[in-house]
Amino acid sequence: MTTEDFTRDELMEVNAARALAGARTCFVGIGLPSTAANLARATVNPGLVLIYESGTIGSKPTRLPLSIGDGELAETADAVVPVPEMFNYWLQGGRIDVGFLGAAQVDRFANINTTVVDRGPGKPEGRLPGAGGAPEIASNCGKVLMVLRHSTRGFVRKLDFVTTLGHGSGPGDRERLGMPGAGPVEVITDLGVLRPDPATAELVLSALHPGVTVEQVRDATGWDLRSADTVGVTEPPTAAELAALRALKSAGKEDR
Amino acid sequence: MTTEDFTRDELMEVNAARALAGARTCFVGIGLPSTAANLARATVNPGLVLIYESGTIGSKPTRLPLSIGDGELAETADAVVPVPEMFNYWLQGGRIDVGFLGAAQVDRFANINTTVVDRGPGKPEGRLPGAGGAPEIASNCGKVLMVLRHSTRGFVRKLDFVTTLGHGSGPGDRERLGMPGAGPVEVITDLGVLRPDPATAELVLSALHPGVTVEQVRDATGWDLRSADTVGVTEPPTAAELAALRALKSAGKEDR
Amino acid sequence: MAEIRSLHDAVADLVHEGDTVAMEGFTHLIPYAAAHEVIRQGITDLTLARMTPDVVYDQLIGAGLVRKLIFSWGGNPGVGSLHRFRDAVENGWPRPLELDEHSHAGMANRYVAGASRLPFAVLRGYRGSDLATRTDTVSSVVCPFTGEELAAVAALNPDVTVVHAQRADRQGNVQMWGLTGVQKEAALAADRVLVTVEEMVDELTPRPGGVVLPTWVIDAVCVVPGGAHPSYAAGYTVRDNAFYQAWDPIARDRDAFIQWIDENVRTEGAVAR
Amino acid sequence: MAEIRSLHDAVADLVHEGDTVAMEGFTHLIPYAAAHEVIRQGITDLTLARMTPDVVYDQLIGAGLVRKLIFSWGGNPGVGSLHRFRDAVENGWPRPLELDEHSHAGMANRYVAGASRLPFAVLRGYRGSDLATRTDTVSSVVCPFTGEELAAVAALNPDVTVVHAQRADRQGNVQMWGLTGVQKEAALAADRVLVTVEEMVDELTPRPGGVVLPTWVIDAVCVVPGGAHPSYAAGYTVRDNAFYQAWDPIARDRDAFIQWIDENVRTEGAVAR
Repeated sequence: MTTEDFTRDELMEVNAARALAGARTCFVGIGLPSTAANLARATVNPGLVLIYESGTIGSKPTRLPLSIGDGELAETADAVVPVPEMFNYWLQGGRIDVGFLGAAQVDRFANINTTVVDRGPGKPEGRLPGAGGAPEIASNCGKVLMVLRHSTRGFVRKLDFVTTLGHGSGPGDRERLGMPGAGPVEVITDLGVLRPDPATAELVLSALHPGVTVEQVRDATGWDLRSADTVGVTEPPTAAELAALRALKSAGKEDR
Repeated sequence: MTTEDFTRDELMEVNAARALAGARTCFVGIGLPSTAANLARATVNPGLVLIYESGTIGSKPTRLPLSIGDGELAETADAVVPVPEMFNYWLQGGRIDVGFLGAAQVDRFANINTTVVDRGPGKPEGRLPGAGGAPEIASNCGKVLMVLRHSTRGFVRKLDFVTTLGHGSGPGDRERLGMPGAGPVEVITDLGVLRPDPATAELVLSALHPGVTVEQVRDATGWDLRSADTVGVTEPPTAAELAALRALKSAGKEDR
Repeated sequence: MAEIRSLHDAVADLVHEGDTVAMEGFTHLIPYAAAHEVIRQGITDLTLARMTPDVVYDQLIGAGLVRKLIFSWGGNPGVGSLHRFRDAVENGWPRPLELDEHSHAGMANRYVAGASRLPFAVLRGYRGSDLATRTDTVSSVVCPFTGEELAAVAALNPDVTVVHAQRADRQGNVQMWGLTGVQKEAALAADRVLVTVEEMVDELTPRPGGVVLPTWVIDAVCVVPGGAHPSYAAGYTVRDNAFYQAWDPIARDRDAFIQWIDENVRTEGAVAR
Repeated sequence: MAEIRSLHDAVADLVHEGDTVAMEGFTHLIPYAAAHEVIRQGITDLTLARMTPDVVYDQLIGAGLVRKLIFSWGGNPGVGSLHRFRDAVENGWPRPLELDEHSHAGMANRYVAGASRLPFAVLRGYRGSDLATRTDTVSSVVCPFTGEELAAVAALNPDVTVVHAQRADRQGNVQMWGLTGVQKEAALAADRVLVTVEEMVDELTPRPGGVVLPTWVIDAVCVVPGGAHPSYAAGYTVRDNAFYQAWDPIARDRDAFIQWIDENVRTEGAVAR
């Protein structure tokens, strides 16, 4: 199989799904995280328990939900709980292995902005959707995965607003703030995979997707991105992964 | 109908039920309060919404429950909610008109002890069941009714322990403590009815059951019980009230 | 006790100019019909509260009725931005929009405190976030047992909460099921409660996942079949995802938006309700 | 993930000497069989927690296994006192019993805090009551928004929570319905969770009022039909009110109690389980 056979987005989605291998429970953000989590259920982790902030535990949708409150998420769930219970007993209760988040802006310590962007002098702040569940997902899940497309607009030197703390300003910040989870452990993009350097907590390039160069990633990153000691190359998507991904997406399009 | 036709307990129960005329919702303690509340539904207040601390809202039992968690309470309810929700959203939420309580000891300000009794020097405290829902029922319901048999053991000069505040040490105490409800407005016994004097908040004799004398009540009260300006006599139970009460009680006995 | 009323009369009586209004619903059971009635009646200067303001709040904001929004995530889920919301925040069109912005966990707990008639709720939240710098409804408390500092959020008690549900009985008891989100809390936190339902039935037979709101915590019930469209009522309607996608180009353009509202909401008996 | 195990093995592995154990149930779904297994195995020095300790705790206390009770109402509902509980508190027989005593509202919120992994919960409670003078798990906090002083109760996080439920599937997902009390909170507050069920089924079809505990929050599921007797499991068994009334004279007398426990609990395969 050659690179012509799949898109950059598919590389991102397949690798995001793979990152869920071995997880028991995943708190799923809508959009790319939901695509990844549903693909994981169809491939590397059929038993993965999907948890949506709308209150569903153990959703098993057959197509990609458009919203976190689509009917199929509730109909196929093991349990549906009130939203306050979801945030208090299940998320804050520390019961969820992985939080899977998207982001508008990420900085080198995997802090996230989804609130406002600075559009320059004299211009009003650009408005983003807001925090949603992210601040407490990032704090309370065992670990956090992130998925977003690589660009200098998204990977910025300095956030315009810290909506959700990743690693703060480096090692020890999460502990100081009493955040129980390990925080972001992987950022999967359409170019490759970044992971925090264990010594500095700074995101470094740790794998490239097939056909992508280090320079391409550095050019798409707003800070001076360093590379890990070893930069691997992700495995190309298998035919089964691609088939599953495309089936999920086409099933999701029927009524849109 | 003459006094030979009913017992003192029935006088108490019928008058306790009558006290619920006009109420919309009642938080029902087990025992005598439950008898009264169910009798009220069968007589003066068919639409009365019975709420039990086990989580049932709008129970319509056909027989007297032995416990606050009998199956029929849930099966006939409009809604069953988790116990924390019951106490937080419904009771503390200020949604309940009347709290109906029993008591082991009551003092002149309608404070309640259901925790421990002093059995004299050298003897261990006598153990009572404990608070249950009473402290917050008495604080948060619109008003409180109490029902218990009249004796100097129950109506005491000084409580051995204040489990549940009624009117504290007099007017203003509830307000000072920020208690939203009006507190105890009536204590119905097998001898008559006590109500707090509006000026002092002290319980005074305001009605006698037919055939009972003021002296009898004073003798059965541990403090120097005063009488209201006018002491009435309660209406004798009607045939319909007695029939409903006895039907409820015999229906409740089938499986005991 | 709930009165069974026309939507027009219930909205006119229960939703007042300047009110704080919560129209809750987590994708499911969003009370569009009631919101459109608010637009038709031109009830203005509203503070709107909702965890996930979506297209229905975009419409109210674009219609110029909203002075403040209390929320935690404002978008058209799976589609993109709320353009009327953005236009109001970024450009003050048609009027400036004040924001009180939280996380979902914080908003959910604000409603819990409201329903519990407590002045605040406690959570382990907002840590390391700038959110608390832009609101006066997040503070902190110290645990008297452990000394841990935790976030405190102020109770949210709307003047009126509006929800849509599947059905009601003739006494006005309301039953909903499926994703019931934060609706119970939003209703119990409010001073007044207005419920639109798909259907009126003689008896509310128990349903899996069913939540019942007794008539005595509700002010008005209005029978409005399809009243959640383009949101949905599980068991009655399905989500009109195509509408949510079609909304994007309409909302991007001020004139297209005004025309849509005029034709579909302000015109009595309009198709889109 | 829950393992499907024998009651003997599950109790032996999950309930340890000195543990804080919550066996919850509000009249309904009280885990008698599991408690009797604790008595048979002689697991001692327990701190027992429960809002409404009733006959099952009377039995554990009388059997000398309990050093402390955390509770809010201890009686035989509709019948009278718990005589073994009283004998332990008043006379120290068979051993002294330490008490941590609350109101129902306080206990319920202690479990809520436990399930939420918060160190405390807030309520408007205990006002004017002497209760707070006898416990170190009630304190106060001041609302940072209004200045109101409110009660704070310490989180209750049992080492192990034991509940009975109607059924489980083969993966160990558990479903209960009817009065579900504070069982979800007690289970989610605990480090370990043991569930006895009436029945194992292939699939947990949704039920009105159903509460599901996913297998991944449970340690062991044991199939014990009738395991709530003399309490009941709605849809399977009815409450044996006669037993509760018959218990009163048994529990009044130390010898009668010992004989009852020996014959009905300590004897393997005894009738009353």
